[in-house]
Amino acid sequence: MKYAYYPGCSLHATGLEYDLSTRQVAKHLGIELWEIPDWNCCGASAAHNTNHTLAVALPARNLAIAEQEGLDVAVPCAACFNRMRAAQAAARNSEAMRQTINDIIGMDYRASNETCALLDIMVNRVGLETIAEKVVKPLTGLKVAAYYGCLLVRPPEITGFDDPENPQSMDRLVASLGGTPVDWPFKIECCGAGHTTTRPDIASRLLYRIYSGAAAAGADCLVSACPLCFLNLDMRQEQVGREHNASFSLPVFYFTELMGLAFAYAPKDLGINRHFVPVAPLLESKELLRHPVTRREET
Amino acid sequence: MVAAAQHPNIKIMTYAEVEQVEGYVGNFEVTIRQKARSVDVDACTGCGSCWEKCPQKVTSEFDQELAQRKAIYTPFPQAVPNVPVIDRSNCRHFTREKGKCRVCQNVCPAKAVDYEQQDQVIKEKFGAIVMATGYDLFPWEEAYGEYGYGKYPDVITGLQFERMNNASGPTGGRIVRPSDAKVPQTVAFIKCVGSRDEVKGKAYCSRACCMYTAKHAHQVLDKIPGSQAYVFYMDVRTPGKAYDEFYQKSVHEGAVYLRGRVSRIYPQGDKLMVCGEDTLLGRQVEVAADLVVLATAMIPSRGWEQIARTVGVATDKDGFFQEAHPKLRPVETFTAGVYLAGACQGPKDIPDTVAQAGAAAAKVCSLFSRDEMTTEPLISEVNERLCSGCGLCVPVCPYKAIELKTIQERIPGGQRQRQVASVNSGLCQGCGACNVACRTGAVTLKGFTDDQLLAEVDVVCL
Amino acid sequence: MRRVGVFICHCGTNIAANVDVKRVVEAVKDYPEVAFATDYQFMCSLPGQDLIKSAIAEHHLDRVVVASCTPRLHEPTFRKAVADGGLNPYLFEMANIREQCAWVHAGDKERATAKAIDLVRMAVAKVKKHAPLTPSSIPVRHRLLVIGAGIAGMQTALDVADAGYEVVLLDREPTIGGKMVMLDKTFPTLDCSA
Amino acid sequence: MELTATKAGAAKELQRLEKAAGVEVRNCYQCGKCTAGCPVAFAMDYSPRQIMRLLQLGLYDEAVGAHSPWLCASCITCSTRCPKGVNIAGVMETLRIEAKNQGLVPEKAVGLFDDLFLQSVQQNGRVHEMGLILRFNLKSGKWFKDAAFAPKLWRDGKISPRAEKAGREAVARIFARAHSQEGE
Repeated sequence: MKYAYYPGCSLHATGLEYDLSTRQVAKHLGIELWEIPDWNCCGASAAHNTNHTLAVALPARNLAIAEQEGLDVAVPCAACFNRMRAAQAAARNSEAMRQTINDIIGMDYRASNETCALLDIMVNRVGLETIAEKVVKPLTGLKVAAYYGCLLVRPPEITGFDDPENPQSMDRLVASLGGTPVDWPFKIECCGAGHTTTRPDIASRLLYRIYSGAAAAGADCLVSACPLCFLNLDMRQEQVGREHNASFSLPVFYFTELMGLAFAYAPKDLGINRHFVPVAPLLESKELLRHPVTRREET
Repeated sequence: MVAAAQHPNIKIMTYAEVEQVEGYVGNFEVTIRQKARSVDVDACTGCGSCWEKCPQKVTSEFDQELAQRKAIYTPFPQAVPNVPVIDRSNCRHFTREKGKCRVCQNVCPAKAVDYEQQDQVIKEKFGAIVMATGYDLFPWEEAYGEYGYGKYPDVITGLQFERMNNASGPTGGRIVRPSDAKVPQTVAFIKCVGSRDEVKGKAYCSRACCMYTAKHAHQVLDKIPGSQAYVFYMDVRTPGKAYDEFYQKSVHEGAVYLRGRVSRIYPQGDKLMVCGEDTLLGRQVEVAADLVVLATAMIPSRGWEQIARTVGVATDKDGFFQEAHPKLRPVETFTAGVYLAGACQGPKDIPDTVAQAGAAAAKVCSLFSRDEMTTEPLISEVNERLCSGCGLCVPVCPYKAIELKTIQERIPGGQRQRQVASVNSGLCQGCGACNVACRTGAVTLKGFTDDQLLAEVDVVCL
Repeated sequence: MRRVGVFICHCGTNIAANVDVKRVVEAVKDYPEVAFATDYQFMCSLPGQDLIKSAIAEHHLDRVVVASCTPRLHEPTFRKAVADGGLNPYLFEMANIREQCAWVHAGDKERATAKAIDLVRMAVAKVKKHAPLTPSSIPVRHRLLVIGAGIAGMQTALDVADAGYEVVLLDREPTIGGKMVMLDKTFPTLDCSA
Repeated sequence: MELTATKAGAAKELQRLEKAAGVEVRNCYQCGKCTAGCPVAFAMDYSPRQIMRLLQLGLYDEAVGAHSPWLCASCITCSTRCPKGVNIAGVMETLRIEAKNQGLVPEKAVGLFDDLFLQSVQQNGRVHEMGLILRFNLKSGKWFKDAAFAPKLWRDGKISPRAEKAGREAVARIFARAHSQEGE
């Protein structure tokens, strides 16, 4: 299994641990990730609010490069995934639009390859059975609130792989890792990541609802498939708690990190030690760190 | 119901389905399958010992899944006829270790239980047929994820709410939450679920919901002291005699009407949060409800496609049976002798249904008032000399009016038999489809012959 | 040699506002085998029908064309008028110059009129080829099948049964009553449903 | 009075918006489901439903000048749940672009962020997160916003003073051509 890999800007910066854990688990599952050389920013989230053509052309260039290699594209970031799927749909739905895109990027993009969310690839292409077989340290007793946010599932005609109102991919993945997904009502509510810099007051209110919802559902932690949501959920937890006279301690994970833990990689090799909300106490209390079958990175 | 059961001119056939309809107006021959009840109707006294003792519990369709029935059952106490049936797909006698369980047979004092009973297929003749197949509810659980896809037990349909209010229903007429049997203090009603929703449901208005929701709100306020009823609506449509007054009465009793479609329902503690907008105020609202009642769209009764095909009635884009003219012939169909009554023609409330049923009855009586009826002469005829007997016209006829018949023909040196098309003048509606299909020009439509049509063409083209 | 009578209807202003009715009359008056042509405000009215009947007698017409609305509305009316005038009712043809001209081409009187003239000429050409037709009759069995025994089916069955006819009331469920008997009180009177 | 006058003048703009956003504003029947589920409606001057209403009445200028399009989180809940299939998120997006083209930026911070974000992409081919935030803080006058997070991010290697650069020429070309395209 080989994919063109589009990490996107965040995975090379604030979403470092997503990149790290993605590469670890992909290798572990025998998936070859060919990072698109020279990839450019997909424009999320400013381009589509500024210029419609720019918003499809920026991601299309990356897709065109992958297409030349005959590869489907694996996209971990939900925002990048959404913009790239939108570009792919634009090119497929209108020949005129495809021509426009090609004129702008100076390449012949035919949209013959498929753009997939990394989560989709894991759950539906690799398959949960295969993943479950690789689990050596099941996440027993870990109650996880799967947080999907907006761009992984909406609009459904663009994103396509899961239900827009009650998505299940991550819940099922968590279950196949031995963890316990909790049913909670805020899994698709916006976390306001787009507003955290410009209108922190808005983001704070949205985050508060999500934290309270997860806590009320008895979750030990949150799991995310988006570096923007992740940073927002992880970095601002203490601050939002303060603003709302509450206190939250909900570690946030990337789903790839949970996979890596279940495959017995050391937290450090997955980047889990770099989170804002400390993770160690939870993992220790669930005895998920004790058994030293821990795998070291092989290279 | 009792009146119909006791009328000397009415013969009731329950647990029966129409399998085939042949013939034409005044002369239908209908094949009916009388499904095996597994109970001898004449012997049964309706005492009820069988279902009392039956060990197999099944979710009750009649109680809208709010209660259970047995595998041998009458749907409700006043059922007509008061004779149980065995639901063979759930009965232990039929499903497990074949023949072992015989509880009902053993306890029946009248020896009426008959496991060997078979379906009976009978043919009967009729002069007219009235379609009154009714409606079902839109399967909201499949479409509305934002309302929980049916996973919250305290989000129910209006029909479930009716069952709860009914004195012979699963709660004996008490309004309670299905999840914990507690009496709800705050009940939210959501209208237009599946109705007026092109994306997830149906574009049409289901017409009866505004009124029954007003009634439901009244029932909540009437039965539960200190309760609150919130009604989320898009428009209140009460254009009937004494209808708007009825709605206003609910408002005066304290029902709070909020104009806006609900975006989402989610659980918080043991409440259901109902998120809407009061569009009149322009403000988001959240109601913490104990029970949510959805006014789900009316859709054609399950199996509508099959019965429409069997009887030969046209359907509209939503599967409702098509009337011959929306204004001038509202209870007739395109098939002579077949009439429509009730919600099978379109969503309707009870007063409208009764009115339409009366209209259908009048049409039937007017047909039956004569011993013979004249038929329109503008129908197809076959020139047997030109007909090759290819049969192409048979399947294209939407009224099943053409069949092949064998004729004797004299040819040089003797006689021969061959097949030709034959038009049944009782069935033919003069639509002309056969004319178009006929390769040899043997079929013509009287009043629209090739000669006549070409004369028209010549005038404008030559 | 036929003798065709042509009658052009104004339908109040429904047709006349968008079709020059007088011009249509003028155009078809001298058409071969047209023996009589006129216009009238409401052909379907009683005086309108009388006009047809008297013209048949006066001008010895053997075919009639009415140019007015859709045949779904008034074809039976005019057939009856033709029959009352002494002709076989099928020696009649209708041209629909309301729906097909006045309404769809509203605002373009010139072309609507031209099209109306064409439609009337076509009807005349066709009616000349018409042959007398006679209806036949079929027996009627006085027995009704009602499929579905909910409120609609029960009510129909009762009404027809009360009129003295035999009715079979059929339902696929084990009982009659349909959805109706599931309900509690019914609006607007709040009486019970069973 | 006001309605008739505005409506006539706005027909062309409205058509352009409908085409760009792929909607027909008349399809909206004002049920409010968009607003009911909108996570940021509480902060808006006109709710999503009211924005649609302004457009239906031809009050185009009022819609373009509203804060709402700038506060829209692009979460697409409205479009996903709209019973009439109206792409309300697309309307918001298009209004924001239109407003920008007219030099209207009622939410200065949001406009500034968009600009700086795209500048960063245009210059480097990729977004330089640290540079973006620093510049944003400088220009918006909130110098120390989120500064408390910086040391840890730095220690974890998540921010770097050096911008990653890639495909700069290609991206520069895309920007140039896309702008000329939309300018037409």
